[in-house]
Amino acid sequence: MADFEIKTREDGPATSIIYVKGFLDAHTAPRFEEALQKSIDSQRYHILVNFQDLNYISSAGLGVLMGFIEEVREAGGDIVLANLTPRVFKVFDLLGFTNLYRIFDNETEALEALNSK
Amino acid sequence: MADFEIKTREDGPATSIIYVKGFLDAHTAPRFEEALQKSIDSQRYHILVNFQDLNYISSAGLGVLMGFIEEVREAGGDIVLANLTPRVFKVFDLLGFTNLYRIFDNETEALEALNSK
Amino acid sequence: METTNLPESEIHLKVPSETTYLDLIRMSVTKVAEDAGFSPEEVNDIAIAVDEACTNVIKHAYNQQTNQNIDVVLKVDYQKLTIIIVDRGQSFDPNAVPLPNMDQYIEELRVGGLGIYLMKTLMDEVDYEIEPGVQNRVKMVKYFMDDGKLKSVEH
Amino acid sequence: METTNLPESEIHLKVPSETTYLDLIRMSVTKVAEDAGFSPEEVNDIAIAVDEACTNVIKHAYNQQTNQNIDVVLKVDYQKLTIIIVDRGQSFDPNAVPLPNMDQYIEELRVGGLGIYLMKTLMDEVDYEIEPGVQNRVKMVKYFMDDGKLKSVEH
Ligand SMILES: Nc1ncnc2c1ncn2[C@@H]1O[C@H](COP(=O)(O)OP(=O)(O)O)[C@@H](O)[C@H]1O
Ligand SMILES: Nc1ncnc2c1ncn2[C@@H]1O[C@H](COP(=O)(O)OP(=O)(O)O)[C@@H](O)[C@H]1O
Repeated sequence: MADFEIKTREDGPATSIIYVKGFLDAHTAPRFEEALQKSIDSQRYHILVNFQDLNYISSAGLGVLMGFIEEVREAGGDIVLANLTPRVFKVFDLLGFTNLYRIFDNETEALEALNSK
Repeated sequence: MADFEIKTREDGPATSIIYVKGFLDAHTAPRFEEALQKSIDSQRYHILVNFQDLNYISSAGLGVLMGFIEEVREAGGDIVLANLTPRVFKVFDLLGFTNLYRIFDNETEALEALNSK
Repeated sequence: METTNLPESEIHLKVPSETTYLDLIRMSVTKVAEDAGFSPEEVNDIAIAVDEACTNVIKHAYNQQTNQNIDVVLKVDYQKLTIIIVDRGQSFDPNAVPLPNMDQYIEELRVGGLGIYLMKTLMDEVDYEIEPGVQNRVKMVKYFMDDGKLKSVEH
Repeated sequence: METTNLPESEIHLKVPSETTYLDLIRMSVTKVAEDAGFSPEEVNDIAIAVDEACTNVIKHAYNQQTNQNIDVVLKVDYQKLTIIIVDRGQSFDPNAVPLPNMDQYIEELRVGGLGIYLMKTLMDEVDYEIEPGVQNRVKMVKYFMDDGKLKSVEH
């Protein structure tokens, strides 16, 4: 699958920014899961997921987020989302996940919210 | 088929520039044929085909050119080609059609050659 | 090789039961839905629904066995796109699967269980036809004009 | 609905015999060839060859009748991509069709007759198997390593 890329950038000692590009489905979700797991394993519980280049998300991608949110919040962190494309936002909105995840227009706002929490 | 567009621009009394965009195959070839026919019907025998935005060509597209070249040349005109993408050029090259059609890097050179003929 | 003829505008795609083929399936569905005239947003909705249905086949009907296969049939007529997905794996009772209550879902931070909900939310009709030991079939329909009246008559 | 199982990495696509489906066929072939690891140039070569074969089926085997269908089978193994295109239209004798002499072709400004030539030039193997009244089948192969020695042994 050439159509998926994931990159993580560490931002300070407690924060990770995860960039997800392409198509996030049941095939690529394990790689998203891995990236989140890695952040948590290194005690980075402040996680910003930048969906700027994400064209597509299915419930498999949402399942990955749901699988970590409780643990992350219990550890005092959060998973926040930034730069959602309209079609990705629609899926979050449709399911009411906009009440569950804080969604920001850009990285700066998302980081501010994440670190002031 | 959203993936095909054709536009003709008249340049002086005897010349047409035909812009072909997308995928030129047996399905879209009739529209290319129509554009060439229209040019010839209006006595414009100096035809520049600009393939700048052409992603793909099959033998159906080549067949359209071959169907007009004799008539056009007999009428004192020519069909010349400009701005071929590498994958479109490859098909012309493979068949030796680079000896049959004059191919130019840009419209200016092509028009010059076409009108000085 | 199958020898039956297709009625006009019917497309069959058969792929192995592996998630790596989800994008080929989405691409084919996307192309057919685009050509049929659906808006980009509707096309994405349809792609998600088909993806969810095929993901369920791989995960649940075939229990991740990759040597099976999935049939996807796409039919376009004057009023709708019909998509039929067939597997020959384990059957299930779709009526025994409750749709999630999303408020509760979010409150309890549940995981999974959103596929069928998305399919039903994104498509106009979703019908399962289970023949245990033979095949499982889910038929999904999207109308060109999302006309509530027409839909309520049909149900 | 067909009930046979596919061996791993085999994909079937069945579309109506209309040129409007050529781009769906090319898209599917492109995706499979890309995933199999062919270079962008090779992928385009393969797409052209498949397009030419399917165009011939529509034009010649079905004589432009659009209510028939074309089967495209794509198989990937460790050394090659195999593409099989099947129709149930009019048969022909591929050995009776001479390949064009391109120098002469260009000199005489001929029209048409380039499809099979392109298929044979762009693919490593092209084999027709005609069963009159039953089906016509063209099998095309592209190897991952375009190894002249391997090819000359095989022919
Ligand atoms: N095609 C299928 N074959 C067998 N069981 C299925 C199928 N689709 C759904 N199910 C059952 O219905 C449940 C709900 O499916 P779904 O809403 O897609 O969520 P999830 O797949 O995340 O569990 C599944 O957990 C499974 O038990
Ligand atoms: N699938 C086919 N079924 C029947 N006849 C075919 C088929 N493919 C090719 N032919 C015959 O072979 C000839 C050469 O084919 P081709 O090289 O593709 O050029 P063209 O299609 O432009 O004539 C055709 O004109 C036709 O008579």
